[in-house]
Amino acid sequence: MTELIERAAAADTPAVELSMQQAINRALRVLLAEDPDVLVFGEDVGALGGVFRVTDGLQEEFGDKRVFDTPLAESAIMGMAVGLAMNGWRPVPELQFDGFAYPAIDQIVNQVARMNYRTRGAAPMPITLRLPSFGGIQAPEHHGESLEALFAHTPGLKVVAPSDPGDAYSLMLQAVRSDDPVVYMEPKARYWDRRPVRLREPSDPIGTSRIVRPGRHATLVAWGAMVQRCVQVAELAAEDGVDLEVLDLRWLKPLDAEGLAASVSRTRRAVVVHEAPLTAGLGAEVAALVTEHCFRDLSAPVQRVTGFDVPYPAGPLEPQYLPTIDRVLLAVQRTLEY
Amino acid sequence: MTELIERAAAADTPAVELSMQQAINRALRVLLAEDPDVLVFGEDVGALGGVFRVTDGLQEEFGDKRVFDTPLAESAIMGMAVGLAMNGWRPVPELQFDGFAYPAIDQIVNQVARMNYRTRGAAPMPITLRLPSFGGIQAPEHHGESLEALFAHTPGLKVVAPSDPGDAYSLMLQAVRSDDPVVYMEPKARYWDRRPVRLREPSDPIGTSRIVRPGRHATLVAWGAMVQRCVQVAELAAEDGVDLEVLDLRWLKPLDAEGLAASVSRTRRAVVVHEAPLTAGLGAEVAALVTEHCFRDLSAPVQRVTGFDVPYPAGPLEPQYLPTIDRVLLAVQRTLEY
Amino acid sequence: MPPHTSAGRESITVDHLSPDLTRALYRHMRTARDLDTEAIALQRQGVFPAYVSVRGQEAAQVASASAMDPARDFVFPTYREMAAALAYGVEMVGYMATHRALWHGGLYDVAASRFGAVNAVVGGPVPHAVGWAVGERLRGDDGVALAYFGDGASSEGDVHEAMNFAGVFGAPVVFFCQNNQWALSVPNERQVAGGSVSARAAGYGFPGVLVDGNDAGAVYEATAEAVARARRGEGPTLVEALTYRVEPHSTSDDPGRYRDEAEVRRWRERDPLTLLRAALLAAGHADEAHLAEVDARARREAERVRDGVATAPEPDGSELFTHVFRENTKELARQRRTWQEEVEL
Amino acid sequence: MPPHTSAGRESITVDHLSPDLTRALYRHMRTARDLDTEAIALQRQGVFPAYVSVRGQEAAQVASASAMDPARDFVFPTYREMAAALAYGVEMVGYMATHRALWHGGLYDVAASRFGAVNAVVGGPVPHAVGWAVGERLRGDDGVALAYFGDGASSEGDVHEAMNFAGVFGAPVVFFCQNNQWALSVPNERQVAGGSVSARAAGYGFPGVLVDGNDAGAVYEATAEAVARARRGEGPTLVEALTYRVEPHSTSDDPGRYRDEAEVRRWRERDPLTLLRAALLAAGHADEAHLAEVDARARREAERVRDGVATAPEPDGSELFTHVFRENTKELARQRRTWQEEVEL
Ligand SMILES: Cc1ncc(C[n+]2csc(CCOP(=O)(O)OP(=O)(O)O)c2C)c(N)n1
Ligand SMILES: Cc1ncc(C[n+]2csc(CCOP(=O)(O)OP(=O)(O)O)c2C)c(N)n1
Ligand SMILES: [Mg+2]
Ligand SMILES: [Mg+2]
Repeated sequence: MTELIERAAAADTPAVELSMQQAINRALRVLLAEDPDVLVFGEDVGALGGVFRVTDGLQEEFGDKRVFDTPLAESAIMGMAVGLAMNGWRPVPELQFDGFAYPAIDQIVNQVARMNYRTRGAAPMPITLRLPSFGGIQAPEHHGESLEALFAHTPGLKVVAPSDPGDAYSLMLQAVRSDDPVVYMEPKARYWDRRPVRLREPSDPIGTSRIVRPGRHATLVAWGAMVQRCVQVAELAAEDGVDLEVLDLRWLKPLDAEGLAASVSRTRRAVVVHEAPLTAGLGAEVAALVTEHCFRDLSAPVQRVTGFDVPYPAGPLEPQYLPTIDRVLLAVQRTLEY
Repeated sequence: MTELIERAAAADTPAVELSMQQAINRALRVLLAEDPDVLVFGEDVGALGGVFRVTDGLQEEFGDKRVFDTPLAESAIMGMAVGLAMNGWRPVPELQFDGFAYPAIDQIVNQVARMNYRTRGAAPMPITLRLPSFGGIQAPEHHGESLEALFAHTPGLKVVAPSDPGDAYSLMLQAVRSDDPVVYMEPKARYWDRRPVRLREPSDPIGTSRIVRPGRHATLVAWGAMVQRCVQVAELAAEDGVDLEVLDLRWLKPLDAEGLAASVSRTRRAVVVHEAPLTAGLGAEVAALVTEHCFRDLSAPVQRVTGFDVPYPAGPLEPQYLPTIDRVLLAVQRTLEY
Repeated sequence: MPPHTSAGRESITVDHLSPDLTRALYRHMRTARDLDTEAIALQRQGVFPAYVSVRGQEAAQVASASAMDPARDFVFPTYREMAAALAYGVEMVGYMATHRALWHGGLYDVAASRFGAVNAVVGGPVPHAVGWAVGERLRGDDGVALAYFGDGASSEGDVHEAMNFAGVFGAPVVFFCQNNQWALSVPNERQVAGGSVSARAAGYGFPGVLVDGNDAGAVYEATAEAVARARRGEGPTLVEALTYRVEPHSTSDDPGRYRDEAEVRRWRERDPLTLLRAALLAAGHADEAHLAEVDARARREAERVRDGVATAPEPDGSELFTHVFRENTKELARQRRTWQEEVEL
Repeated sequence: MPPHTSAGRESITVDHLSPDLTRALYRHMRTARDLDTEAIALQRQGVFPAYVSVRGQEAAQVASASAMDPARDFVFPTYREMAAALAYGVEMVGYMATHRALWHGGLYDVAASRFGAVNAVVGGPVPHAVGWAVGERLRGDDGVALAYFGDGASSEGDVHEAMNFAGVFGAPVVFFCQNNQWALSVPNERQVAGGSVSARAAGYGFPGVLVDGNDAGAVYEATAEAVARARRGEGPTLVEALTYRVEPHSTSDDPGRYRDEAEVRRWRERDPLTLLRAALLAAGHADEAHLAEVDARARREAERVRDGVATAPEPDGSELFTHVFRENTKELARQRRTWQEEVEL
């Protein structure tokens, strides 16, 4: 409650129509303006403004010392971020697509995530890795991957995935201002969807989930583009008198165990939905966590609706791979009838 | 039952005293001898015989065309394996330590794991990646990591981690003979422990777990070096009249859902133990899977006893990080008293 | 030295090549050009979600691929080797299927074509070529691998590791860099330290050759020499073909944001196809009548491929599960049933 | 050109350097040698689980680190830079703590020392140096970064990517390769295609210098020049110091399996410390009495560090949780409580 009041009191702008791509751009503008140590760099983020135009106009406004292109080498981009951080900067590198984070995994896991630990706090890594993520845009291979389980499993990283423009804005401010490394996963499929938003300063602490739709009969847990899908499911279910709660996890590390537990101990049923393959996906962690916290309250095992254990497929197969509304509805039915 | 009979009938050697390092060496010898397409390569696997001597003597016996050193570059080692496989070879590359698999993750995830898929079966990848894994030997940084969650989450890979010399032998034969890519995670902490073993041809299909100690009150699920620890726990608990079953998962992908379910639906309680950090570790998958299959049978939520969500620490802190006998016992107590 | 600007040589020669070969080069380049035009049209019509043009790079691709032997060699492409695929004899409806997003790697038979799957990881396939080549030598066979990559790709660690491996193992591999001067929005000056990809070869102890990528005859000669060297067991060569990406990076790109159209126009005028056509006529390898016939044939072939790919059936959803493993797992079989019950419906 | 075999020059000169500097070089090298000997003993006594010796590489390390300014520059080491750390002024008990496995990165203050944490990923820290150097230029400051790496590390993709970045950004960085001719069991011939690490620099458009790594004066001069160049804003330099790893790779290694002891013996005889001592005397920069005093002081310092590290307290288990994040999480606080209740007991 106090949380809600505080939120409302936060210094807000009036509502504007923005896509998530624009909202993140606005956040980066604020960050570059407020802190001269913030640097934005990566492949094609300068003159082009990024392949998704998220950094559009930033180089023009802040100059090519603050916003610059790098050569095409993901590992060096993240390695450079480490060195810049050690020299007092606050790097906001972009890796162009999820699937091209793999060449940089060594730097991310072995260096970024543990440099503060290795140096006992002498070399903090206030790095925000912007990573256009997840599928749903019928893109080429390696352009539709979901790496959250890997990042969440890596000690020293924080991981966030916004689901709408307004939240994307606040979470970006929070991520970049944080003195810990944050992987900020941008759901590509939501980049272009415009909606009226108020640009707010962050108010919830890092690691807080949010209920985007309250409900009584079961909790749908999701992040990124799947939140919207779950809202659609909830609207459809409502027509049949089934009242679903939709919880937007947002922070994938740290996970909001309390928020999850609070919701599920009320609804007694949970369905977790994600795009990544099933096995060892983050859905398993959510299911394990919920079960540990709500074992006696649960009326059914947590259902997982996820991508299949197959490489992310091309165009026409994409809708067959991603969790469909039908699959989520069937899972809801399974949990209700359990 | 038939399985047990078949096993017994398999062509066995008489029992010999062998360490796991020796048992794997024997398996590689058999494989190199039986199939001229098998190639063993990696950093220091030739004259040196690998830093753990697992490839000891192989270059001498099979020549430096079958067993050879590469320059120091993990990504190229795995990339080379892809090209060799496309040219009809059966590569058995080694990456020297778990933590140095990260530089090769792009080749492993984006190439090895999906080349058969990408080419619709025209370019199979019968690659076995040998990866000395897990902690427990007070080694330098990056020499004690547990990457199984990442590998198990990657579509197209199979993943196995033996727990004793005899099994290591059979599983290596099975992994290398398989036409799919297999990550073979060798528990370093168990390399040197000698015990009488019979070297057997593989008999259980890929993806089969095994009960290393039957019991009634709860199932301990583990792999690699943690299996031995769980057996110790079971022996201690037996003194207090608590009868624990120990299930060696072995195959971490595909997971033996049926074996897990069969055990836990009997014991009604499960504790999963691993070295990797807790969050999004493979323990979450085991917990989720067991809960999905045994929801009505479970008397308590699956307990997870794991490494903490911190970078793998140096020497004196190692025993404080790894699951201790006490921690596992406490988890057993929690589940029994739930 | 090839011209780093379009102000370079205005004409090329093919006098050193056989009439048959040069006519074949022309035919493939012409077909590739037409197919490229068709592909851009298909993208505009919404049949392809996106397309990466090879326009202006036909000489670099066709001439290099023509120097390889599809009966014993192996080619490792990136995502922009349509003209190379065509010249190498890849089944082109299957090749173009990747652009319709029917299957990421394309629908041609990689093993039969001896032409790797379309690979979207910049730099990623280069070590594969080295592995393949090392494997060839181990077996005592004389095939050669050729890896295509771009100027942008030269920045990736994998390309360095691959070259170093190739040098150490003396692998029969040709590293073929199409330097089209742009990696998406980043020009050579901000991509390639030192300014030359081919100069890197010296550091690995093997030859690096810079060639005019818009001169089909020169590209053929340089590649053929590199292939012959490799086949003789003398190890790798790095060939850098200097050319220019006259089209946007892909149909999703907006190059107006980052480069000068005047430069593009100048390079469009130095068209490799026009240059080759003139050289053919000058060498007396063909006359206008022959070329007109080739042009017509190319047109028909491009239309055949276009129609083929536009009407190719979409893969069945069950294909999601078919090629994940050679030896399927229970878990994946279970997921396939889920798909059947919940998605296929 | 430095000798690729130990059969090279029998003496070196320090006539071009100041007496103060050469005496300091000698003192650090002598101390490093003694500390190295102590460290091997500590490993044998079981105090260190393992140790990587710097013996024979003292000139390469001490002379290069001495060319850097600890007040404004920054050094990025690997796991084998004990002598460099010592010369650069790092607190050595904290440095040696990494070898007792008290804390992976060492227990010295990385920020205050301007000397990066011990880093076990071969090649991994090299791009950090470039990032640091780019950051220095962006701020308009004149510090220089130096990255140490080995001949084996030169094969890693990260080293290539870092050099290319450095060239493109004109970063003030010195790439310092200690080519000790072995990467664990693999010799240069099977590691470095082309046979020369420094030759790679030309491909990135900046100077590469090969220097006798056992000649302290030559190493100092080459590094100082590279540092000065970088400080003047003229960009990176790659310095390759040719030396030899006379000890096993680490105390866990068994070099009898892969190399000839005779070669090792020859290199042991070309000892950088002996060479420098003779050069100091020849130049008249010191006399025997002075050197005897330095030797005694070095001995005492090595013993002090040895005793310090041998008796340093083990970190408390709670430190597991202390530095994971700057802003701690509830989950980690909960895990810390679990640790307290279940492990600390
Ligand atoms: C590893 C990786 N990083 C980033 C990308 C995104 N990307 C696709 S093409 C491209 C530019 C490639 O430039 P170049 O190698 O010169 O090839 P060209 O497109 O000019 O043919 C980029 C950055 C990718 N596909 N793979
Ligand atoms: C990325 C990576 N791969 C493998 C290793 C294991 N390893 C440690 S040292 C070493 C050899 C390094 O050789 P070099 O770079 O020449 O340095 P030197 O040990 O000779 O100082 C290897 C293979 C590692 N530490 N990091
Ligand atoms: Mg290019
Ligand atoms: Mg070395």
